[in-house]
Amino acid sequence: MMTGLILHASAIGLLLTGIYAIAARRHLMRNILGLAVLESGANLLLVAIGYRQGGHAPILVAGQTPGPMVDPIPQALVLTAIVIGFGVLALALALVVRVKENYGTLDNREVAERLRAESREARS
Amino acid sequence: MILLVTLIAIVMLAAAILTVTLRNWLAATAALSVVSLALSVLFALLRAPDVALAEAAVGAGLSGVLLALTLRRVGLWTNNDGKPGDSQ
Amino acid sequence: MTPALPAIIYPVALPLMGAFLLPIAARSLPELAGALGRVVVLVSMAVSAMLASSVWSSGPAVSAMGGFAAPLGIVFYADRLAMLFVLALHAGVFLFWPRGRGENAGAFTLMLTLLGGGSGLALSGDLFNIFVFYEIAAVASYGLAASGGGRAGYAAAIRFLILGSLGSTLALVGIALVYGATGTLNLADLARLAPRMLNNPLGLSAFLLLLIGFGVKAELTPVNTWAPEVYGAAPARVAALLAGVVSKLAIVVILRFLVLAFPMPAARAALLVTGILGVIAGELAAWRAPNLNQAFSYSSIAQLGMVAMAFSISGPAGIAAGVALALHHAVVKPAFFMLADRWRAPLESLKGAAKDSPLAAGLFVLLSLSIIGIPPLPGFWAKFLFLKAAMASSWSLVWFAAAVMLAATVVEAAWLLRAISAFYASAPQSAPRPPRPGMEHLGPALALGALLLAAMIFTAPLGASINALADEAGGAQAIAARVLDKGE
Amino acid sequence: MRRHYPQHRVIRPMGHQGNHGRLAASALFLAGLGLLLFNLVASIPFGHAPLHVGRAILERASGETGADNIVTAILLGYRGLDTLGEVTILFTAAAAAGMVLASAGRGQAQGEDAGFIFRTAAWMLFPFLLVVGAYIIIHGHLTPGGGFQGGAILAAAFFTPLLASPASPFNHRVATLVEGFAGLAFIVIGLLGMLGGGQFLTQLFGKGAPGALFSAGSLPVLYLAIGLKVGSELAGLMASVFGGKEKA
Repeated sequence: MMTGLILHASAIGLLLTGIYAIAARRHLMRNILGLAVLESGANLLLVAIGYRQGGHAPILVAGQTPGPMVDPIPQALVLTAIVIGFGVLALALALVVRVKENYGTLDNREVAERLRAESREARS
Repeated sequence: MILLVTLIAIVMLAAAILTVTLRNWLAATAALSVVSLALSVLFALLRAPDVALAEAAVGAGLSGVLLALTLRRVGLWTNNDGKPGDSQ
Repeated sequence: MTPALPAIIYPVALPLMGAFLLPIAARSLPELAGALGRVVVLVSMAVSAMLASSVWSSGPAVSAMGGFAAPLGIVFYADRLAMLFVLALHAGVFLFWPRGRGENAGAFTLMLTLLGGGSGLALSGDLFNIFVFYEIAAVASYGLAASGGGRAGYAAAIRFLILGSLGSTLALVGIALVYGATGTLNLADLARLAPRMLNNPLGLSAFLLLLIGFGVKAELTPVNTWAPEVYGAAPARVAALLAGVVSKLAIVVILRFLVLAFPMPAARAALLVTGILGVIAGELAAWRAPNLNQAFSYSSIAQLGMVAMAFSISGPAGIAAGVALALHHAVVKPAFFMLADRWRAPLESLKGAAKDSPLAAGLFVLLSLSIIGIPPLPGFWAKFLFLKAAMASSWSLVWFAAAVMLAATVVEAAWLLRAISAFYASAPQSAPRPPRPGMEHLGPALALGALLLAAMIFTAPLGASINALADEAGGAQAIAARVLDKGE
Repeated sequence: MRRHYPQHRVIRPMGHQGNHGRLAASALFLAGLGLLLFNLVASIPFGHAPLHVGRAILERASGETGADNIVTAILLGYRGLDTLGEVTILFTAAAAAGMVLASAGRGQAQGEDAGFIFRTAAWMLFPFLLVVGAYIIIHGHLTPGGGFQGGAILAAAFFTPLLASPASPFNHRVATLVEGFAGLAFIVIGLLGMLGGGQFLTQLFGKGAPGALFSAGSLPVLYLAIGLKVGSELAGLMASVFGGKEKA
């Protein structure tokens, strides 16, 4: 019971830390780190939801009668989510490299302001 | 189990807060890897060995390397004093 | 019992196969890469059309992936609603295929994955699987936003990516909550369990989290700040595709969630409120926008808000109105984006544009009349359906929404007329001539204009078809029975 | 050429003087959100997994798929389409990152060599990582691990030498070929399942003896395709962000 409380609280702690880093911090790199923390929180929450008191890992071992096992579905979902997260992270970093090259800054708000200024300029 | 979980959770949350606050980018990235490693231990404790393995390999390993390489490429590798124009 | 139709995987499988092969082909035959991609889209479109006609004639079809029956495995559920938007996506991808050859192979690949992911989004009947397909479409959109090569594209793309990933991760938390409460991810299964297990604060929070997540692509307030930036920075074709079709897919998915998994008034109210906010914020921002491209970006937010308002009305009438609004917008807005691509200058410098490019200006007038809702044009019927559904509802908030829509129509008409009067004004002698939309812009826009006129002629059968579609999509328990109760 | 941006016209909701107010407001907001979320999550009891669909899968997975690792049975069997979607996301991200970085200025900052010892170690690590990665992939249906984890290690195997001596070329052409055909193989195996009246991703071949290496029908083949695809994609992604030189 206590364990569950701690795990749920840590998952939510990770989620909130991530949201803070994305919403309140201005540096793009910080936003991306926050995204990674946020994803960790979601993953932990999912795995914790699938846990079962006294359950075994969902792998059959030859010659043993299987005991009660934890729910395998959240684990499969989290595996998928981890890989998705890495793909998004890699694309984000590639874009960061180009933004830095082109704007010389990685300050999210400054980039947004210059973007807005550029879209106002007449283009033909 | 409860002691172990508590200990790891504290380490993980502390590392997460460091990730979003540390001014040294390399240290912040390292802190993120610590989050992933702690998470991977928690996954193992929650009877999810597959997930633990993936989190360790992808979250702590590859993501960390990729982040570090990007920091080097955008010139934040050693920037730990935070120029005024480049707010963190 | 529902026929099993394994072939409904093709609209997903064919584009993805094409996407995997395209980079290889582009390395050895760079000049053929674009054509190859278009062929893949056409083949997939032909197959989808065949599937759609089978769905239209013999009812919805189901395919359980891997042969694992419904709640255990992932099911694809193809009804008229899903097939309609699959076809619309194919048409959009074909029409707005990026220009260029081998050097643009990256964009071609992304278009194909967007097509595969979007089709899966419309067809999938599994919560997490929908999330995966949504991420495919999202990642492809981030890439396409940057595909113009300009620096603004990179900046818009990274900001889009951060907002989008924040949303998706929150949606994942919502999925986790749903799974924790019910133990299933299958939407049909949820349709049976929801009245008992999700009709509580937990269910509402899960819906709100999903709404934030999927609302990013559906341009719902408050997670639509990316739209003007991306539509301003991305190539016009990408803006047309994202605003025209991809956003509609996202809102159709939200409709599916609402109908199947969250049949509670509070969830409807949440969608209605975001819709109202979107309409107000979008039209006001469009009125003040610095140029046409930005105005259309904001008005696209308003139009999707209208669709959200319509979908929040319970019963088939609301669904029919929403689908009509969505289809109309999917035809009109991409055409607007194509026309406005060259007309990004402030309105004063566009004076006399009608003289230089009469065809484009005329088309602009036609599209404007339809989006304002002048009677014989399809836009009128879409808005009329919405008003009818709203008046039939006993929910006073919907009446307010209807009033908001009428007010928004006035604002929209005002700024559109401002643009039109600039086009037809006589230019001062000294002024440089305004730029003209080229054939690469006019072509797709004319095709869409023709489609709009065709829809005007076939209003009656189209309306009957949409009504049948809405009846089918609104019956949650009937859908559950089709997916789950197989006469094995 | 310097551009001037209309700084004064930008509306900042709270300027520097309002920093503390914003901090307090966001702290309050986060605390409220946290409390709300916590209440919600607490209504999902810990240690009692819902096990509605999960129980059915736990009971039937081994018999229906032949895999001992039930997570693998889900990833490649029950939810095989998710896995296809996931490798597609990785593929899409790699394609987009490659496109974004296609003309980026390469090879300025990353020229320095890591030195002899690291270089030698990296090359010695290569066969070791290769074997470990391959082992994890082909035993994915029996033990923890599989295509993704093994693929990540394969990627590391190809990437470590690049890290040690950035001048060494990375063969993007081979990576493209491998990832393309591995993805194609996954879909083709899925479509082959439709031949005998089955549906997409219906398993091929016999299920074999439980616990044997050659068991679980087409699942190991799918995992091999995923391992190769993930490996080549990750390596390609890292190489393009890192700026490994293109080898013609």
